[in-house]
Amino acid sequence: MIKKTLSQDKSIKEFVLNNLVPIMFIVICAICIPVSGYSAPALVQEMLTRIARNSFLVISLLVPIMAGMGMNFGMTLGAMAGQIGLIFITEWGVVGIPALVLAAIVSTPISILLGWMCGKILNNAKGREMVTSYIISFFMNGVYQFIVLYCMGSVIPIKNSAILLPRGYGIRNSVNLINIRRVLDNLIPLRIGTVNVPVATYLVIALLCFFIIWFRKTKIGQDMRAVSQDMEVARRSGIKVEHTRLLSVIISTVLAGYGMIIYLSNMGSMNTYNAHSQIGTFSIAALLVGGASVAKASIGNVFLGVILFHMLFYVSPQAGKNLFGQAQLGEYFRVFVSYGVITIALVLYEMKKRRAAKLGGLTLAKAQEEK
Amino acid sequence: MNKMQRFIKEFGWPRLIIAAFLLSLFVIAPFAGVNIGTSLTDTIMRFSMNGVMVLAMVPMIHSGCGLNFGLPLGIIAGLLGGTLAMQFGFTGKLSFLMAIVLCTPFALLFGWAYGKLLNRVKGGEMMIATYVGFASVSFMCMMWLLLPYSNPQMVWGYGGSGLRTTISTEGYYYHVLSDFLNIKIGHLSIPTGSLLFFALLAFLMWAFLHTKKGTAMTAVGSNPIYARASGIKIDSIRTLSVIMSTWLGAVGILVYEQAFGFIQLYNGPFYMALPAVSAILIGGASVNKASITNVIVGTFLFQGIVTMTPSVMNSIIHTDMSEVIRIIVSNGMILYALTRKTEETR
Amino acid sequence: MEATLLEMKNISKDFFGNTVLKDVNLTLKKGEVLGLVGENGAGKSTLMKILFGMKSIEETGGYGGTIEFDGKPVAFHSSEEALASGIGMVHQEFSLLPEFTATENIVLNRESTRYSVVSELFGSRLNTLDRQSMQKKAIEAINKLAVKLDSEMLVGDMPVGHKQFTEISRELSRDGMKLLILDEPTAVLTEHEALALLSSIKRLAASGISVIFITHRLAEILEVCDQILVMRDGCIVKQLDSGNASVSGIAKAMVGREVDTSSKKAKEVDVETAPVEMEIKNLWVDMAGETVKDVSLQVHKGEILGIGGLAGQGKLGIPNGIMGLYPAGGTVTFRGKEIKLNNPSDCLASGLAFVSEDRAGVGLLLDESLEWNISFSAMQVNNKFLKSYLGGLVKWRDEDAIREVTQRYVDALQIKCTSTRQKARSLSGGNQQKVCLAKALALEPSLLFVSEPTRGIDIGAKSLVLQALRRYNEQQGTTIVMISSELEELRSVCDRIAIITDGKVIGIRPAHCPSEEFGLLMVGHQGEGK
Amino acid sequence: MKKIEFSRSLLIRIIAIVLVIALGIVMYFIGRQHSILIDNKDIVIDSVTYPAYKLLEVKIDDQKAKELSKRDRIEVIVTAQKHTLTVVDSMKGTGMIVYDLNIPVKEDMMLLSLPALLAGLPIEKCLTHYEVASIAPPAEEEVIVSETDALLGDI
Repeated sequence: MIKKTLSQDKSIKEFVLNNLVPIMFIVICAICIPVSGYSAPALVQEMLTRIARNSFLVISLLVPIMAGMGMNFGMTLGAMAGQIGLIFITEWGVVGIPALVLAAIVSTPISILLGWMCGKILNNAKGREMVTSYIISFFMNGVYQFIVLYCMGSVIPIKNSAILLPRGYGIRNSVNLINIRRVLDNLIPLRIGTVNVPVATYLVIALLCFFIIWFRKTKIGQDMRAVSQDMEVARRSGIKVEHTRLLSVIISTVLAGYGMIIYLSNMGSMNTYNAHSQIGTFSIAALLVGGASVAKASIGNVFLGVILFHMLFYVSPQAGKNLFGQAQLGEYFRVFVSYGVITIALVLYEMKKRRAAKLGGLTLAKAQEEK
Repeated sequence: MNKMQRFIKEFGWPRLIIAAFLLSLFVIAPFAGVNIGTSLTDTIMRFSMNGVMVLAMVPMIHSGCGLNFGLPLGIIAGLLGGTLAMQFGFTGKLSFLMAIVLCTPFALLFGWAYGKLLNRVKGGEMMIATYVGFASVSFMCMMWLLLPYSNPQMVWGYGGSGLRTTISTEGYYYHVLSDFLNIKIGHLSIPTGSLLFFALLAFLMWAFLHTKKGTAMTAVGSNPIYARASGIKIDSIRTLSVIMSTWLGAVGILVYEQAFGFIQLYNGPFYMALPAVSAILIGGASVNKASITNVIVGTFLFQGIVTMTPSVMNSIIHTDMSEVIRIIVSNGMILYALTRKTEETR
Repeated sequence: MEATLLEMKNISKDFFGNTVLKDVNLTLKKGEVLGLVGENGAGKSTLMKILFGMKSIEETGGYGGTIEFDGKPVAFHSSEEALASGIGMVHQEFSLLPEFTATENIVLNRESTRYSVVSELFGSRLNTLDRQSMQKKAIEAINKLAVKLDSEMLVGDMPVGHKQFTEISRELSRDGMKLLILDEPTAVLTEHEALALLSSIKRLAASGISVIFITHRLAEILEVCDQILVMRDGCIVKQLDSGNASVSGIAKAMVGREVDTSSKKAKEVDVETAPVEMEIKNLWVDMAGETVKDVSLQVHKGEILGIGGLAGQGKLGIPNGIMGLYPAGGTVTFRGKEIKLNNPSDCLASGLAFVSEDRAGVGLLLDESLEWNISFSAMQVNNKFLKSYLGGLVKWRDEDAIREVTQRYVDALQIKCTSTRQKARSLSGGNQQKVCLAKALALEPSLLFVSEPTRGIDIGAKSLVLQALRRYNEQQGTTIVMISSELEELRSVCDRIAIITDGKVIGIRPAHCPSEEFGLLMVGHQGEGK
Repeated sequence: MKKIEFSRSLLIRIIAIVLVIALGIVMYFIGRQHSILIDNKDIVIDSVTYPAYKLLEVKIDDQKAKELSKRDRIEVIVTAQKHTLTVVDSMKGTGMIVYDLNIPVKEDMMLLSLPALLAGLPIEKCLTHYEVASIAPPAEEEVIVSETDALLGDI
């Protein structure tokens, strides 16, 4: 009997340890929601919108994790490609669903190119993919600025004065995306009580989930899982390790590009020079909040993460205002939480790796004791 | 010829290109109507502002903790020291001294905790350092709003609580080092005090690396297993290096502020690590090797580019692309260092 | 009479002038089991690498001789080619993915797939896996081996034996497998599992698959093999039928050669009665591939104790564990004082020193100068080569003293270098080894562990290093514990030799005992002594 | 055999890429937005004056019908190129007149003159390119690229 409770204690402790981040978040949310004073329908509406807006981006992170490359901080590259696609459709004056499709088509080759580059570089930095992809995103940000701020309008033909800077080249700080604003969300209108449900967006996300599930079952999905466990063994069995890793980054980048288009079409306007740089951090934070680790992530993690993370994101400014009289405080708090979560998740991951390495000695010592 | 190739290989193409780029800027400058004297003054001024923060990279590189992307943590300690010195009403030169004194306990504490953390995540230091930096800056964003500062020069005019985003150091430690023994020759103005202060810290660092502990630190970075086999307690050496780096980061930001004239709080410190990291890499350091020379050369090259490109570019093509060039050069350099095959062994 | 499956004729191989195989001939019939035995470095694995078409052979200049397989002359340029023609090899280290099931591991990269339309566009890797057919394939292979193995179990959760079976099943699941090479498959197995494996091997042979079986467990060889080849120094020294072979005969053939020990002077003191310098009790060390399970040993003052044994048996783990480089437990007493394990600085401070077998990893600061390499440990441990200022507050590196001591060792050990400031990386292997030795000697230790001092260095450097060891032992009275895979080297230098098998001391003999006695110990036959 | 397979997959890939590009072009055509300015003003074409009508009711596709008095101009935004225009002369009560409008895909904004159209002129003459006279240049906008500002704000 005693033994049983002991093992139960242990399993509870293990459960808590393995799900530390989500549990922390549930606790914080549970405190913040009543303090913020939002009504239930308002919360539900906001959550439905935010899940629709962000899930696609977060799901795009899953493929490189499957291939053992950790969090793809380089998803920013895909976001840049998506933004370039949106700049072009705005320039061409295309609207509605066709505009979304066209933006996706335009973004695809750019994403593939950027993803290929990123993957090539990451293959040269095995073991520190994350910090490298993080720096790549900064580096490419410079290139993006160069293209969008100096080449567009001068080298690349852009004429629409609504998006062009008055000086004649370069795109404005903020591009109004009225032409595609919420077109996907409102494609199939559904209203339950006071809550609007963006059905079409959810259908697209469901499609992507099916794609991911199907992808796991393909040969290449299996290869990625093999590569993630042991590159050498995979190589010996004839799997093209580098190529597989490269593909995972490319797929992730392309999906991130589409995700960015969906995200921005929901937002209705685009912050040309800053929108992409925040997206990587927040998507990764959301995924980690959902209980994913650097080595393992599932679709369940995505949705749990998006719900918890955005719940906090939404309520914290109001909670800060009600609690301290400063909404600003809540804004800083959610930034802190995003970074804190990533830090904790990274630390836990590294510590777990080290703990596994220590196991061998323990079993040997035990063998001696038993003698 | 062979010698030449080897030199290039050792020096690295990116570094060579950057140096050539800067050199060409200096050559073009007079034709573009840019005053060399002012540019040089600017470069030297920025060098003296940033040198200490670049120096802060050295101990952690030496002990094998990699590039200190967590420099913002040190900067926070410095900001705490700087603001507290003003809050307590120290003025003039004394305020600078007191800022250093007051930031020290914070730097030691933060550095110690940060070092302990990094010891538990060996191999993944750089990514975690980045996020420790970010998390601490965003945490302090809340603290700046909440902490009970009351000096009217620092708090928001209305409401009377919460620190301003930028605080003038006028009347406190504004230019205490820069104006000390300042030499003026025509357009050229040399902030001797700042340079001397940097030289002092650089000398202390150089000297430390020649002591028993310093030797041990270098060995830990060069081959941790060798060091362990020689009886070195790797973890404590690493912690020491992190504390040193954090303290230098704290002092570095104070030096920066006294020359700049303002304290930047809130989001200010977020990305301050990146210029320092790329500066030391441009100077010839790698992920686990760095010297004082790397610091000096790197800071000079980096700050030279940052000051020269806007003025020269602007006068030639009437477009200020300096920001883009800075981003590409500095991050490109870090990327190059991270992907070099020779450093993949560890 | 069964048909001949494999014939290797006059196989020779040298690594840049260093001959490792000369004129090796080998014939194998269909359904026959060939046992291949020999000391480490006898050339077994090189021979198998040639047969299996490993890249490392071609990269080092190919081989001489001809191979005929299944009636056709072959020369494999890659292991894929060898696999395609029906040769499978199970390596000593597992090549398995822990988070995959047995099935997934067995059919790794040979998964059955179902056609999917997208594959027309993006290539066949987008076909979905056909799990049922994969499992069928895997179970078929497992059944060939006739062992109990859950095809849906994660490999990470399996006992070692099952991992080994998975590995073998993988080879068997290939189409047209004709020859299976097993490199020490039983080394990691329990007795029970090993028995199961042996009977599987017999069954495989009966079904017409030939097997080449490499092992150190001679009893197994006798049990299962039709033909036994003993290799030594790159030659086949003995070819036996299992009917007329005996364990002692094979063991003798393995270690065989007698060395001239006349050059070795007899010690003035009798080391066996000398006081005990170090006492090791129940030591375990967690060092991958060299696990020490339970070692108890006494080292006498002034002796040179050799520790030998085959690779992977744990001899290297002993010094690495004592010196705190790998997690260890048990008790070690040095001069009556217990030494803290897992604490290198305590060991060094007590007067121990260690020359590691891993020069690049542990022994050297490759990117620093010779001066640093040689002086560093002594500086840190004994506070040598330091100048004190401010009442000991500042301990400054004394570059002059460092240069001087480096120069002294450069001269004493004849280290070939351009200057004492040369980087250790640019030295040759032999000179690097001398630097490692100099580093340990600069500590002026009372007891010195030397691990594989002659590995990978040329003959000239070898004898210099060994001479130096003896000299320091005789002149300074330094007790030395030398670990080496080369028995003859141990016999030429040491006073006593302990043989480690399976992580334990199996026997200690004086160095002048005949070599077959050591050979028997190495293969796990304790014999009459002890 | 192998070679044939290779070219088969290559062919499929090329076809796929062509299809995607074609899809993009189709999307461009059907998603292209145009503004049509509908005029009810006196207009002179080829030195013939067509007087404005007193009150007209116009409707494009299924959009809401609008009334134009004399000298009125309305803007209608449409996507894609083919549209039907229905005009009713409210004063005369002549009933509906239906026109097919075909807007060139490149045009952002076109001007349609109803008097000319109702007078029976071919549609090409009535539907003309229109450029918005550039208004006073907007104040120079400073581009602020700040890595840190991105951290705040909503996502």
